Amino acid sequence: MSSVASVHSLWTVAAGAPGKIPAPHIEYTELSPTLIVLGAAVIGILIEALVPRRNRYYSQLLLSLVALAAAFAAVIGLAAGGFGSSKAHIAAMGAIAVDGPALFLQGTILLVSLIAVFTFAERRLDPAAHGNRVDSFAAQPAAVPGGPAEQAAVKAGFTTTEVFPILLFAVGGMLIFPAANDLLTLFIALEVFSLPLYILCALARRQRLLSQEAAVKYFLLGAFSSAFLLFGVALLYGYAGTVGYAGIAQVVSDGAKQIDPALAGTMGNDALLLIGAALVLMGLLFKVGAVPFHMWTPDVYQGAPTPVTGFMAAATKVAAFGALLRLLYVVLPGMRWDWRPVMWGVAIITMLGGAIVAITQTDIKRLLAYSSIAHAGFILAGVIATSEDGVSSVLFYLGAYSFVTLGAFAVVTLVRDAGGEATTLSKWAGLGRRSPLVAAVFAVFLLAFAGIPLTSGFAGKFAVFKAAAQSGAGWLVVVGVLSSAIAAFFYIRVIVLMFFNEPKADGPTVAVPSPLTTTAIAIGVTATLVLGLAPQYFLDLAGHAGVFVR
Amino acid sequence: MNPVNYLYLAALLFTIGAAGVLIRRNAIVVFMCIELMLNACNLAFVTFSRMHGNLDGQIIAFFTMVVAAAEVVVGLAIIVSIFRTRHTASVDDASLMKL
Amino acid sequence: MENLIALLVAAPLVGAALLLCGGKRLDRTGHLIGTLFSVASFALGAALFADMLGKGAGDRTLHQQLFTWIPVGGFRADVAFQLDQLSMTFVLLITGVGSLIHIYSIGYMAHDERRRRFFGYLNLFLAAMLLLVLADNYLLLYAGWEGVGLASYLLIGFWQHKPSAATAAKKAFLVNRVGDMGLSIAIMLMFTTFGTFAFAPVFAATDRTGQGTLTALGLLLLLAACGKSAQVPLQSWLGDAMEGPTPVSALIHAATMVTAGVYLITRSGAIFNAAPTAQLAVVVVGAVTLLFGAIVGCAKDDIKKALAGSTMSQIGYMILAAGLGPIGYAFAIMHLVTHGFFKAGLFLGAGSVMHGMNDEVDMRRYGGLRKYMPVTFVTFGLGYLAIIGFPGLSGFFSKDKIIEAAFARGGTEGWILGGAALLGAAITAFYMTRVMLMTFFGEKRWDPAEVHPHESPKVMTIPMIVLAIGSVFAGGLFSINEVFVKWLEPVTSFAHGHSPVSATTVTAATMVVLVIGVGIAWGMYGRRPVPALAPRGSLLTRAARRDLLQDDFNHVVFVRGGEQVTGTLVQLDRSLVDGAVTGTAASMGGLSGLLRQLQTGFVRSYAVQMLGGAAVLVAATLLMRGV
Amino acid sequence: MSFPLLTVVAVVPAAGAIATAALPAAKRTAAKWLALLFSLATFALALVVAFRFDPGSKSPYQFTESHAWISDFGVRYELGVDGIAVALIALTTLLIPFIILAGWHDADPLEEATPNRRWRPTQGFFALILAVEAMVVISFEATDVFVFYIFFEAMLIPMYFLIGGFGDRAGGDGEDEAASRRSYAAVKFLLYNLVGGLIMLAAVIGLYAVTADQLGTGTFSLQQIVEARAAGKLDIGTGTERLLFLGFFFAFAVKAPLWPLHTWLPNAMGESTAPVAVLITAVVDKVGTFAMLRFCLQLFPQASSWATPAILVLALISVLYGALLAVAQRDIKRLIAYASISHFGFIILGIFAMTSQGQGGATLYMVNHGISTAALMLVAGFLISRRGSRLIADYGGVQKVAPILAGTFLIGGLATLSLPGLAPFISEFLVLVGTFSRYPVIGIIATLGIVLAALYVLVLYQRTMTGPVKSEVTGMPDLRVRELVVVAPLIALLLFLGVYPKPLTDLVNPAVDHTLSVVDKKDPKPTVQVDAVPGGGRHGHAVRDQDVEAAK
Repeated sequence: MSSVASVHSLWTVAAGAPGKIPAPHIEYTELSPTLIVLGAAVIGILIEALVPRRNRYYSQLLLSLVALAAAFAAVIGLAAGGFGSSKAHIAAMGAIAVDGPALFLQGTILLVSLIAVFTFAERRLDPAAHGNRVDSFAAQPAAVPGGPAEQAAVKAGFTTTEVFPILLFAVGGMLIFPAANDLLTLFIALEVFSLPLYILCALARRQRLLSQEAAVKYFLLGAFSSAFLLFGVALLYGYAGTVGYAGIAQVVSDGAKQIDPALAGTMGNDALLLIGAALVLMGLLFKVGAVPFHMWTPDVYQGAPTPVTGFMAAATKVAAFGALLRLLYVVLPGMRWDWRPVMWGVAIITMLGGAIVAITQTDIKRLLAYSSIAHAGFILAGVIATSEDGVSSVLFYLGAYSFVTLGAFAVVTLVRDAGGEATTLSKWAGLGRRSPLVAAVFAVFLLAFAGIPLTSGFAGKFAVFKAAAQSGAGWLVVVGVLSSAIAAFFYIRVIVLMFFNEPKADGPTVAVPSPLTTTAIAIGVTATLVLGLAPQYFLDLAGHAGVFVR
Repeated sequence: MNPVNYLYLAALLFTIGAAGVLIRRNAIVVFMCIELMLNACNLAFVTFSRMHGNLDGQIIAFFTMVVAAAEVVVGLAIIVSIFRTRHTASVDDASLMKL
Repeated sequence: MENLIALLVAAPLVGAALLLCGGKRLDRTGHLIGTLFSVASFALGAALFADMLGKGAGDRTLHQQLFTWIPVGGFRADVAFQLDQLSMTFVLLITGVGSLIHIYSIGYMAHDERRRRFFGYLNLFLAAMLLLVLADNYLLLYAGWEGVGLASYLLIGFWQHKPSAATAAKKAFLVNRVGDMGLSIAIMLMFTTFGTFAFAPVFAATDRTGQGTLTALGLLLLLAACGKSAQVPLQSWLGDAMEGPTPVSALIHAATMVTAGVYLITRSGAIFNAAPTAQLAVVVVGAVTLLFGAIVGCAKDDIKKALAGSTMSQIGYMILAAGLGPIGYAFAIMHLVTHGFFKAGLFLGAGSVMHGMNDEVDMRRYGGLRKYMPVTFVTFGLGYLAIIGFPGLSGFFSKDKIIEAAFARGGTEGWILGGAALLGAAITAFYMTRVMLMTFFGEKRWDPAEVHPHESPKVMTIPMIVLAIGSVFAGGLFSINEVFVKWLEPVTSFAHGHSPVSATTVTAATMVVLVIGVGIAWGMYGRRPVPALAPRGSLLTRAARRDLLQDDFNHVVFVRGGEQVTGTLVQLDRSLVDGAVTGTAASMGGLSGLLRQLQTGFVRSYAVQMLGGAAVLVAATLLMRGV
Repeated sequence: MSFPLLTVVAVVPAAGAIATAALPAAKRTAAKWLALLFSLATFALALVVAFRFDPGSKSPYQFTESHAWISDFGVRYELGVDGIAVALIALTTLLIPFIILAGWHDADPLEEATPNRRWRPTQGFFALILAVEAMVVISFEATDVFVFYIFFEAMLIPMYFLIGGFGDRAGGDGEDEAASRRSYAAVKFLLYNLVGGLIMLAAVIGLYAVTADQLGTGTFSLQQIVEARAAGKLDIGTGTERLLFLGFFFAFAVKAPLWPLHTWLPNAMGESTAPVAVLITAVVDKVGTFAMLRFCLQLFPQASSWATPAILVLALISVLYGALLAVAQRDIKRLIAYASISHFGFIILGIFAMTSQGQGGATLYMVNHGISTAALMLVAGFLISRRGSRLIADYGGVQKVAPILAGTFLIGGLATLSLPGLAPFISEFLVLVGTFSRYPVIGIIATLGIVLAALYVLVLYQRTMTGPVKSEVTGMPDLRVRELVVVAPLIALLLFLGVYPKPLTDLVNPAVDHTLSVVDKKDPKPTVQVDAVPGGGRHGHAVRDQDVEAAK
């Protein structure tokens, strides 16, 4: 978001010597990942507009895959080019940071999105309608569910290929989010990836009522929270007189600089800082789904089309935590002693709350939603460490977690009955007997969630807790350990259900997926096991990416 | 006139908006309340911008408007589609998923 | 020569292994194999005995070190044997009587389809018993100690299909285990005190050891002895043990195993000599038991149970003697040996009677059997005379000496103990006469139609005859210028007691009480006919029939009480220990159900909670700064 | 670098597990033989380790391997065995083949219940057993706390499936009922141990934090930590050390199990098939007691001695409590389970008595209890499989119809009540002596355990084997060849180790001495000095040994 700074400078310059206007300077290479994705998104829209319907699916799929792959390659290139460490710097006139954490998170997001595209594109699971394959998105989202319009759309074999560009836009926003280096960029990025998600949530082919409800809930609450975030931004701006991270950080650490006497007189400007910070934090905590801002998570996860849920659960968390880290480490280190205890509290109630409520869930998607809340708590424990170890452990955890999540939701798409996906837990009884392989894979994911050794979940959990313990948060670790014991209970419940209960007569069948979903799941399992058995390489990656540029 | 008053006004508007979100049932109205909150933020931005004597706040206000507009697009789309399905815009009716 | 000691144990052990693992193919020859190995062991014992006699009294002790059994840190137990006069006496008794009873069993168990296993168990018993008496340290002794316990368990319960037999076997093992506790704790105490539990060093160190430790050791050993030798208060198992086949009762529960306690105390003489308190406890136990057993013996109508009571009482004599210290040890062992002869003889006789009477054991269903089984009558009679201490027979010498020694303890104690011993002698005379009369004299109380009393086969009578001979002459031989005492002296050390009453007086007194006892018995069972059904009898009689209510006590206190305890514990385990955990789980579930309610599904309530959260967040942040 | 023997010992069964699991559904018998083959190969390797192991050597751990693994966590893949580990590895690898043989038919699928061709319970059963073996072996070998922890925890998963997935056909009240009870037992097992493990995880992380704080780089290497402590470089604060100790001990106490954390064991052993029950109590639980000896004591000596009194009391309670509850059981397997609880009480007693007899005895106890319980439980399993009931009351007079079965059962029982001449006697007596020599009262009370043991064993034998023959029991076949092959060697081993345990003690003693030296404890000296007596001379010299001991 160059313009703020540029215009600002324009104004100051104007006040001084009139004359030459310096053109804003943009480092296109450093920003290439984002630019590629957004560009591809735009092209995707054009495809929707210009390419005949029957070709759209493949061209969109191809485009998205290529774009994401290219973006990922760009990230790798940048990292290899040392932008993650030595050459890390602020780009786009202070709007975007190009540094280790940013690149690592962007890389993760891109990989996750790549896999998500696979699940988006899956067209073998639903029985073919009128002879043409269908994916998990509504044929004609605008049409009334079950209405004549929809019938016609289905008959005509329409498919919502718009999901791909929409997805790409969301990804674009997510790429900027953790890299945003001023509050405005943060806000814009937030909206850029939220709005597409709202739409995606509404597109489910089956159970459209739930889908639409999820969308409206997500939208209203999301907008509500972003309003708070924006107000927080306003207050911080008022406090520091700038929205640039560096600027605010400087003011925070050096204490108040000269400020409008009226302002100073009326309210202690620290209040501006504290309230502002709290509100911005709230905005981000909403996105990571931390208690008490988690209410949307179960409903949205349940209602949204499962591929979207998987994408959200994985990518959104990564992006949001990235932004949270940057905010806390770059902007607010000066007031660490104010926010750390608060975050302690949030982390604890998030871990416990998520785990406890999950015990009595009866829908697999809601269960995973609550588990994701609990995991948010674990990650927060790492965030609080406020050490380089903390950063890298969080980065690692995010990487590990996102793959497990994607895989798990991908498996959920496979278990179906007449009404589409059979997400009611009781229907999963005896799955292990029906199709041991799928059940076993899902069990692996569950064990990873539970943090059983030899899975990525354990490595991540260990890394995070280790960082926390070293930063003196020993009791936080104990709480974390206890809540993961509680959490273990419901993961095990699912395993018991799948393996030790007799299959029901009218139980769901396991659809045979196309290579797309299979690849997605396979990647998930591989990542889970590799990160569990030999995490060192990735820990190193995260470790080197542990430093924020200021 | 003391610019701080504008801040108070902004805070007031923001609170009204938030209250509205909590109180009103009609999705459209709820949505409007959110817009109101955003505008309150804008007011705050502009005021601060004036106090600090730099333009950032005012620029941000423009961005906020754009975002708000975008939100309207998406939001209305969702709300309308729900309305067409359920023939009601009450947010309380959309409560199939709970517990 | 000492390298042969191990073979004494090995021979019957091999026999047992052969018979128990051999399987059906040995069913037909099993009994012969068993007998062979036991006789071999006896022969070896005799050879060693001869060799020992060839040596001077000083260097008769032989040692054989096989291998180190348990080497852990400072703890070191060896499998090593020590054969001295004391063990030698036992070796001869065990293998001798053992062999005789093997032979007897050939006839007695002829028709039992599990005969092979029976002989296997007998051999196993011999091995364990020999291990017990040959061990040169307490731990190895303990191994033998438990070994005989096992053998007795197996043999008492040999007829397992009879629940009573199985129960009796279990009871015997359990009561013995209580005693074993004493022995094992004693060993631990020795280890912590001396750093070893081998006889020689421990005994050598007693003079440097505190009185308390020694007393504790003594009492613990006494507890063990009570268990194995059926002394009060652990005597309750012996009566039930009669469920086993009669040869077993003869060998294990009369001649050998039950005397292990006496062996233990005599062997540990060094400890007891240094611990007067413990000794006092020993003599008390002995005196009480000898009366207790005698009284019980008077009331029983089951011939074997009557004999069991007598065994108890006779061992009481031995324990009493052993408790008297150097003045008693030798006599204790002497009585032990003679008792081995006549009691074994009596049991075999009883077995022979039962054999002829379709395994009837109730003496009230006997009577006038002397005509039908003369050999049994004669041998049994000789045994009878021996046990009541008829002048000239074994019992006369051995028991007399013990009574003397009891008086010789001196002081009131002396009088009390001596008196008890005399009283015991009288009662012994009474109940043995009772048995004799009820069995062989009087009119027949059995139905000739179904019972055809007959003499037992040679293979059974010959051992009885041999034992009878033993019970007639052994005592006399031993007493010829105190040969037996001199033989044991190097091991047990001997001191002449100075009795306040002269030996002749004691003998006379014994004779008197003997006559009285016999007289009363004759009066009650000789002159008038014996009722075929037991009369209700006096309170004492009824109590005596029930082992003086000792079992009832055990039942109420230990069995019922134990059931109570375990029952409550089971409840606790379920409700408290397990409940605590399941409770936590349940409460978690409840909490979860509660928190779920927050998820109402209404956007606006979510918004409210978010707003609340935001407020809290802001407030907290402000609080941190104290603004 | 030398040949990674220890790794191989663990890898072979793991490979076996994969190979077995890979076999198609039809190849059931092949799977069994394959599993057996691999387990035997593992045993052979374990023997190689046992024989190449040099008890005399100075270094506490042998065949050591050390490779970088997760340097960020300060984790190295460090293996090494001392005498104790060797003994336990030998035990484990010895028992597995018998377990597999005994469970030969336990996992044959019921005909009607084969929903699809991918469902291969038999392959799964044996694969899981081998997987457990691999993990147990590794955790015996690990000298890196983290490595140990990982397998200590991971082991739960295959065990969990073994317990919950396979049970006796003994369905008195229907297969569904049995299944639900099974899964309850499995979940209980997993949750108990998982909670224990997670609490330990907190302690593990704490340990890392401490080492990282004081040694600069965090480490989990047992030897490194012990050395650093000895050199005074590492000084965990008293409070911290106690907390960490408790964290570790809790996990091991659950696994062991120690009263009052024992209630999962009766369910688990009761519901699972006999071989799996043996796997639980004879193999997996040993990891807990082993870990107390290797990690609790060596990592936190001060805290260990601080906690000793409390732990001894708990152990004592376990001894008596387990025995008393065993007396009251109506279910054969549950009875054996409670008996095991009592025995584990003895083991823990021995470990924390902190004497060479106690700890040596405890180690022997682990081995002997493994063998004796295996013998008893497997025979019980054979019995149950014949009658299809676990209730003691359903049997009676078996001795008459199946004498060999009854005989072996009796021998197993006698071993359980630790009769002299059978291996368990030695270990139990050593534990008692070791305890007595430092805590006489506890030693004496614990001795009550031997009476109670006699009680529950003999009652069990009397009710099932003796008395008049029950009608359901008539025509019950005696032990088959396969079953005899399973039981006979175990009994032979019991006898051999009961008479000549020296090979085992020689293996164990140095390790125990090392542990004691780390904990810095000495055996109490005898109060009365015994001089060498002719005939008893060697005992005098034994006492001198002890002085040397004490001088250490």
